[in-house]
Amino acid sequence: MRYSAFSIFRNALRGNRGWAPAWRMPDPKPHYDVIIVGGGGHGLATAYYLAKEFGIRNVAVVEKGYLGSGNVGRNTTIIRSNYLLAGNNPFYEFSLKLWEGLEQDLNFNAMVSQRGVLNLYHSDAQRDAYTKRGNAMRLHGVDAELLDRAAVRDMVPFLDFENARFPVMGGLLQRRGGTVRHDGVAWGYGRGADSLGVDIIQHCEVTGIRRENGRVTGVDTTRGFIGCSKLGLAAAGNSSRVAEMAGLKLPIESHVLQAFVSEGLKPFVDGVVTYGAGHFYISQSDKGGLVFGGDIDGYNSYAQRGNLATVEHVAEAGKAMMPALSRIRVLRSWGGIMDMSMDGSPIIDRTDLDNLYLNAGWCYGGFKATPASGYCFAHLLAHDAPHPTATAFRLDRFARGLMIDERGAGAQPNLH
Amino acid sequence: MPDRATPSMTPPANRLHRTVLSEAKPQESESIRIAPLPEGHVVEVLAKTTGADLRSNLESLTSKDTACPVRAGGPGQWFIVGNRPLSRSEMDVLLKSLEPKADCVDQSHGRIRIEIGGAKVEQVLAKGTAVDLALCAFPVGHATPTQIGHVSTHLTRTAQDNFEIMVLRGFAQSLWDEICLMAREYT
Amino acid sequence: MTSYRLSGGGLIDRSTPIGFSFDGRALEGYQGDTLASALLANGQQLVGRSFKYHRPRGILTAGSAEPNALLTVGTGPRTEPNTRATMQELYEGLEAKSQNRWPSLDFDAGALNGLLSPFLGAGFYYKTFMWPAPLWEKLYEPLIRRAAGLGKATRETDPDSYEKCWAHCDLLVIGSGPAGLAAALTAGRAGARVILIDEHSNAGGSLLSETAIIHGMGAQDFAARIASELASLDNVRILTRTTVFGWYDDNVFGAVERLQKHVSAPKAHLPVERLWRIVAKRALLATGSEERPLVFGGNDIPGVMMASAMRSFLNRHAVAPGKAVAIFTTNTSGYALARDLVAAGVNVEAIIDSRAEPEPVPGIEKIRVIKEGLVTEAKGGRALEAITIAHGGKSENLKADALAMSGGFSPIIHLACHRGGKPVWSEENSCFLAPQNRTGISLAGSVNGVDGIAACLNDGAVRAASLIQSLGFPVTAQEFGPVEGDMLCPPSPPLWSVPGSRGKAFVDFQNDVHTGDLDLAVREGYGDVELAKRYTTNGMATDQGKLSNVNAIGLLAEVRGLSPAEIGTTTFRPFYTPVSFGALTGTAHGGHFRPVRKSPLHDWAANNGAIFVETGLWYRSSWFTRDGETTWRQSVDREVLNVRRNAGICDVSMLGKIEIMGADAAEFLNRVYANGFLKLPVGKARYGLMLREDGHIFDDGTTSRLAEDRYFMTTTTAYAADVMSHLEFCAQVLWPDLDVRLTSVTDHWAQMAIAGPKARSILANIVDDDISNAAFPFLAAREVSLFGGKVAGRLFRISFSGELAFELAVPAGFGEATADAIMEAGRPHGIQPYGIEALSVLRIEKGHVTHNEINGTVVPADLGFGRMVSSRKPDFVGKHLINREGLVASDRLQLVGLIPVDPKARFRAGAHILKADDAATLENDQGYVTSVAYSPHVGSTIGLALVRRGFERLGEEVVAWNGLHNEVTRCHLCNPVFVDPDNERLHA
Amino acid sequence: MASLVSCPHCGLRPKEEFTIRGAALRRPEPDASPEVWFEHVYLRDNPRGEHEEYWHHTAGCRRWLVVSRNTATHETGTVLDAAAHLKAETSA
Ligand SMILES: Cc1cc2nc3c(=O)[nH]c(=O)nc-3n(C[C@H](O)[C@H](O)[C@H](O)COP(=O)(O)OP(=O)(O)OC[C@H]3O[C@@H](n4cnc5c(N)ncnc54)[C@H](O)[C@@H]3O)c2cc1C
Ligand SMILES: NC(=O)c1ccc[n+]([C@@H]2O[C@H](COP(=O)([O-])OP(=O)(O)OC[C@H]3O[C@@H](n4cnc5c(N)ncnc54)[C@H](O)[C@@H]3O)[C@@H](O)[C@H]2O)c1
Ligand SMILES: Cc1cc2nc3c(=O)[nH]c(=O)nc-3n(C[C@H](O)[C@H](O)[C@H](O)COP(=O)(O)O)c2cc1C
Ligand SMILES: [Zn+2]
Repeated sequence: MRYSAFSIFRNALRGNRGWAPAWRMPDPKPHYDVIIVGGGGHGLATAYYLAKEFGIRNVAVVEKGYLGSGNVGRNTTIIRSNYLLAGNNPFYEFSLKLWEGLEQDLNFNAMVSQRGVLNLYHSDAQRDAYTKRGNAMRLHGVDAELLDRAAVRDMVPFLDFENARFPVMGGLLQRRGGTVRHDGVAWGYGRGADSLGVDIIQHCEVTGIRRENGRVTGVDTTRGFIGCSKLGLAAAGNSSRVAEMAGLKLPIESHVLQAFVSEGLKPFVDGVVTYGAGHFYISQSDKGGLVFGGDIDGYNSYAQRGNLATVEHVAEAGKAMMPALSRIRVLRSWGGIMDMSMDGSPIIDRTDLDNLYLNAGWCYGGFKATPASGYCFAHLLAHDAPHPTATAFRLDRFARGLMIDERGAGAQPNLH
Repeated sequence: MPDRATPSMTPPANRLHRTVLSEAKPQESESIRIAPLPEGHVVEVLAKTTGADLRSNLESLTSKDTACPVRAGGPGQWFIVGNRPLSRSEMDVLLKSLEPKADCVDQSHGRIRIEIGGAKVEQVLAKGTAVDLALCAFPVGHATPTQIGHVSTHLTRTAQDNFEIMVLRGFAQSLWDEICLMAREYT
Repeated sequence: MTSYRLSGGGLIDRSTPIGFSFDGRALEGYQGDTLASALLANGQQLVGRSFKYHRPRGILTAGSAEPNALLTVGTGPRTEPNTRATMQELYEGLEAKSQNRWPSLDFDAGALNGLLSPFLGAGFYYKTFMWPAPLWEKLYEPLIRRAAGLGKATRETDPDSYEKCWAHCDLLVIGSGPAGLAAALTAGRAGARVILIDEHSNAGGSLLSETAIIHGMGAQDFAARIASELASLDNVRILTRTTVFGWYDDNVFGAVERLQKHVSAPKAHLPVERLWRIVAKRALLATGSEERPLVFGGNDIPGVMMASAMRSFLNRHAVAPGKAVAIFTTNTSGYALARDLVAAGVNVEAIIDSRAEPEPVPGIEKIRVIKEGLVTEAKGGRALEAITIAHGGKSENLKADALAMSGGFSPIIHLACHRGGKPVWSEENSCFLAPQNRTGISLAGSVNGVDGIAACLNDGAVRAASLIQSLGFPVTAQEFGPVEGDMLCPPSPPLWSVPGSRGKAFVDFQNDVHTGDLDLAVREGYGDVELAKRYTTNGMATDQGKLSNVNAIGLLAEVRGLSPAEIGTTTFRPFYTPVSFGALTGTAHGGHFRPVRKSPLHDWAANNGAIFVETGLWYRSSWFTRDGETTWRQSVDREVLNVRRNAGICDVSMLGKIEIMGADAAEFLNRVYANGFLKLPVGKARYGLMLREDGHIFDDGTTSRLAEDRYFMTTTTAYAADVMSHLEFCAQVLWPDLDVRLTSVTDHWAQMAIAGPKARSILANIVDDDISNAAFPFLAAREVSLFGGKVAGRLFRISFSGELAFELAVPAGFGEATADAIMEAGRPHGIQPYGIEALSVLRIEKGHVTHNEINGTVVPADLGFGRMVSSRKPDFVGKHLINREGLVASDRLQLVGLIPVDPKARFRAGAHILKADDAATLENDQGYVTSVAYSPHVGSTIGLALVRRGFERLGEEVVAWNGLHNEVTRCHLCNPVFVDPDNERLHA
Repeated sequence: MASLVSCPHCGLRPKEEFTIRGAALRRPEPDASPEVWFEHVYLRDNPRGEHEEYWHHTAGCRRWLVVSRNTATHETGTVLDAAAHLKAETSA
């Protein structure tokens, strides 16, 4: 059923009793051409593009929880394409372009709002690093501006310009960056995929991956065995555990990242602002809550919850950047489990099992990647060849010394 | 050839050693006292064999001009502290005397000591450190490294209502300000 | 005062009137009032407008669950939106404003949304605002954003202060009702370290609203008596006005204490809020239970209120809820209220009881009780006027200006769920109980499903006793005497929805979620409790669904034909009630955000006119201004030239300094550095490269051998701490068998570089030893005596600038005196201090790298250090992965110099390198500029760059492309060493 | 855990006094194959459940510890000085 102002009007007059389900609740079929493990943003987007762009519609997405119960439903929703390295930059720009047409494509308002992403810098070294990054963006035709202190002040006058411990010197601005309604993304892709025939099977946990002579035959799940010709893993924070079912050991650690939302407020911050002298980024949701986050807790975890030390660490950076936050109250905190890779960049690749494909290692940056990740993973699943913008995300890059390390932090996941 | 040092270049004795908390003015109220201690001597002792307990040896070497002159650091690690600066020869003697058992490092200029005491001392320090300061958990003479606010320190209980904080010289002023802030409700 | 205030009773001080204002209207209350009770006493039922439909809303509860009465309290920089009137104590001059209405609370244009409500159903915004696409950011979204949100926050800087504090205890008791008081007293008398916490202004919990007689005392007096005994025990700490907001790993609890939120003028020497981190050996949740609203049409009209809240206002604040009160209940809660209303002389029109056979209760004989009755609609606009009652098949209209409702009780189990446990539905208690797995904590009182004051007192005492017994405390069970006049409240079957209800029946009041929204969610596939929450936003408002969640679960269960157990709850998360950034931040903001680290030469530099810059925690001198210099470049150029012509002195105390001792120290260094260190002779320094295990450069610096078994290492300022931890890892974890000990001596030494042709002659004046080139050649490193033996220092003949240079280290306290002496000795030679800007120019001119180049992605070969990496050593950190394909590839970025074709042209760090006539695309990217300086020596801007295949391209013309600044600069790639390539000055 | 760690030398301390390195892996022998070295540096078991980790008591005794921690529940088991842990391992 198509969504529009008119459909809302028509249904309203009928007491809103006419709305059809956004997706079916199908029982698993015995066999699918492609099974995607993980009903998060990436899994659902993959299924959607498989059906829409690559004509593969006999597809199932199996999700252990409810649709969007993973990181897609618990992230701080920042989208941007301000990357330095050639292995990353074109991919994330491709993703941003897909975001820009998403609502019309999905006929679902995911509230893509490009109100800008501003990264503050506080030293010459940081300024130079941002200059380097901004120029890499420009080289690829991506919008980027380097603001000085005065320009930043015009944009966000209530940052600490008076007695900051680390004074703001300026910022790198990407105006096309912004936020997207997290749940809307999961639901929009889910509804889109379902309407193209994809089975979204919720509350169905994959517990094993069956193999015969080097090939995957299907998956054991809490709802029984499901056969498939190709298996795609998009399990984010649980990638290691799922891959292990196929005997794979990944260059990934699972870490918890917390996020927060404040009480609902009238418009306070417009775009996204990130702090350069501590870990903090903030935006305001269309509901009015200030959505913000900071650094990961730092220890391996599958618990989807963090600890108070990190909460305080984040709040400190927040008030240091934006003193007016002081009397604003934090409403809720939660955590998500991320697949932190060894160089901070993702993996979209085949594995040494013929028909097993891997999409993982998104760290805390995979939400913005959702459309392109789905598109490129679908491309790989359909053609057995990487999409042109995703050729660097190889699984063997670590063994070969071809890391994509934006931060230069090395093989220490909790530093990326 | 000491004579080569032209007197004009030689700093006057009283200006040779500049103390870092010289400006800090001691705080005193009926419930709390905070004061910088003299920049005397601090010797870090690192036992050569892990697990060796040199405490007894060390006690004998202290210039007993301060409470609890021997303070435990990490395992096999102690600090010998005193209010009086040691001359080079005194220091050499001290270092030599421990050579067979331990490596010693002169940290006299690298560590600053601050004294904090009074009826409310536990309440004030609890604003900085997570260590349980109750007398039962932290008896007199007990010493431990711990973080106060965002600064690494070394904390010693020198009396029921008196503690000494040892901090890196570079952070001394910052920590002093922080402690004064922590004590504000009592000063 | 108005007739709503009772003439007697209550915990208010009628002799202390307090003036306050609401939407500019001057009103009066009493000491002991909350803002809510004072408003009610003034007959102000209408206090706000709802989020979506802007419906008039009144005060619903008397506690922290309040979803409606959210006011903006305070003015200017002390403005606080969304403040619960029910938790805000009244103070003289308090200014409160209603929210989310325009132009006024009584006439709110937004109320139009009410008419549009059919179009604004759950998730409507996901279905529209998509055409035409550009209008989303330009029109729709701005409108939505302005409509959304509640109060308006200030953007001014907070004038008040905050702090944090740790606390340790044997037993933490959360909640000071009968259960909590009894628990604290039991543990306190037994000598355990106890902390008792309650979010209200006084200890007592529900006892403060009780009329029962305990041990011959009124409940309120009883609470006061126990509280005062507890206060007298010095092993017990009572924290009122304190909310425990979270339960974290290892039994750490977070709590926030509101010290000065109830005063007109906060005292400057006290924080307004204090964040507690409580380490509890054991904890007891005595948090009570929350009364559930009933879901019927118009249940949100001002005048409709929770029964226990009405009882609280009546007994605690002496406020009558209205003149004609009706009570809609599914349990005895309503009867307890009725009894007290009657006793207070308030007219009770009727009790509408959903049950067929409620057991009779004393004291309400005169009241009309409608059994099997339902309120199907509450009528009125800005105030309740009447209700429609359905019973025995007929429907009846009843005039009432106040309606109490009670749908039963939900234990306040939030905290017990914060560590992942899922609540369990109890059919017999018809409520969710705390999860089973809960090590370290236990529950007592009504949160534990226990009913009645006597039972709660006893439960608290018993649970506390067993908890501290497990810690080895001897305890004697406590007796609290008889309780009279307490009305028990056994659980009764829940009434999730009211058959025949007419009009909008609200589930989540604050987010305007009504029964229709939940139906719609199920219909559209969002029936899973977590999806329903997100689609309808039920439970996502500032009250986090304290009143709405369980009702929503019940309704979902009905619609989906499942039991509440099968539906399950959403996830309970911190914060129990919202906590301010200020409290979470404590003192760590503004200039105090992070500590300041100062060099022992800081004051010396200041006295010499240094301009400082933050580098990490340090303050470093950037340059030293001289009279007549108007730009920093003038100062820096002067400093640079002076070093090359005469001599300069620079504070390098911030370098990390590590003393390394032990018989195996040499072997240790040989394994942590990529280059060889075994053969370094005593008295010599050597440059060293430290790698990460993945083969990339980690840090560099010089290490000097002071004695056979003693070394002195310097690291870069930025990586000092990381290198120290890394070395400790190597020593303690990788090679514990090596005899080596390490300690940081960074702060013990003041270190200064003395560089320039005159350096030696100057130093000779203060150093007693012979430092001639013969006696003290390049890379010599020795302890020296200064000032005729007064000071022992360490002298190193190393050079970052490329000049004849020394680094002199003296004990920190002697630093300033030594620097002064050097300045004095150097005056005839023209010595000048120089800062890190000049230092940076000097090192770029010499092609020396820093972390601008060592950026975590380079291997030694990229910087021309390939030969330094030992091929003979069997092992060192970084050896084993350094030969991977990608790290030895011929097209890697390599370090080169960069010089503009036109000497007057400039370029910046961060510019990218392109082939002279390539198009500006990412594919054509050849690398980037890492460091840039104006070189007075060369007479132009120069730079260092990492360029693809750089080594073989020296001389090639390229462009430095800087699209950000619209600068395209033609340059030549060149040898990165711009001065003295043969190192003659170095060895002079 | 992840709120408090019980340092064998210093007692119960808050997370912020520590630096976390991650999986407590044994460094391969110098002559181990490149594959072994690659696996050591880059691949992780990343278990959901019991996990041994290196924690450094940075703001305390500055010893490296081996913390046994459950990554699903955050419960901490034994905390040993890395040296002691090594002995325990080699003797076992
Ligand atoms: C707090 C937080 C903030 C973040 N902020 C941002 C941000 O601002 N910008 C940004 O770009 N990125 C951000 N991220 C990262 C981003 O959310 C993730 O990288 C991205 O969502 C991961 O892709 P996904 O949506 O497919 O993951 P998920 O939504 O986690 O999907 C994976 C799904 O797989 C399911 N699954 C796992 N195991 C199994 C199994 N055995 N069987 C069946 N199903 C299984 C899970 O239940 C889950 O639903 C953030 C992450 C977190 C945690
Ligand atoms: N009116 C009824 O019919 C009814 C229903 C249920 C219970 N009760 C009665 O209520 C009483 C319950 O006694 P009790 O001691 O179990 O609970 P209580 O309600 O008397 O006390 C609980 C206290 O804990 C506080 N609190 C809750 N969470 C907190 C937090 N996170 N931080 C700080 N404070 C917090 C509450 O504000 C309250 O003051 C009994 O007398 C019981 O019979 C009555
Ligand atoms: C962008 C964003 C905005 C959110 N806004 C709110 C909010 O306004 N109110 C609320 O209660 N929770 C809000 N949440 C948090 C969710 O309630 C929930 O905690 C989060 O999705 C994680 O799920 P979980 O807590 O069920 O594990 C928000 C989450 C995100 C990602
Ligand atoms: Zn320790």
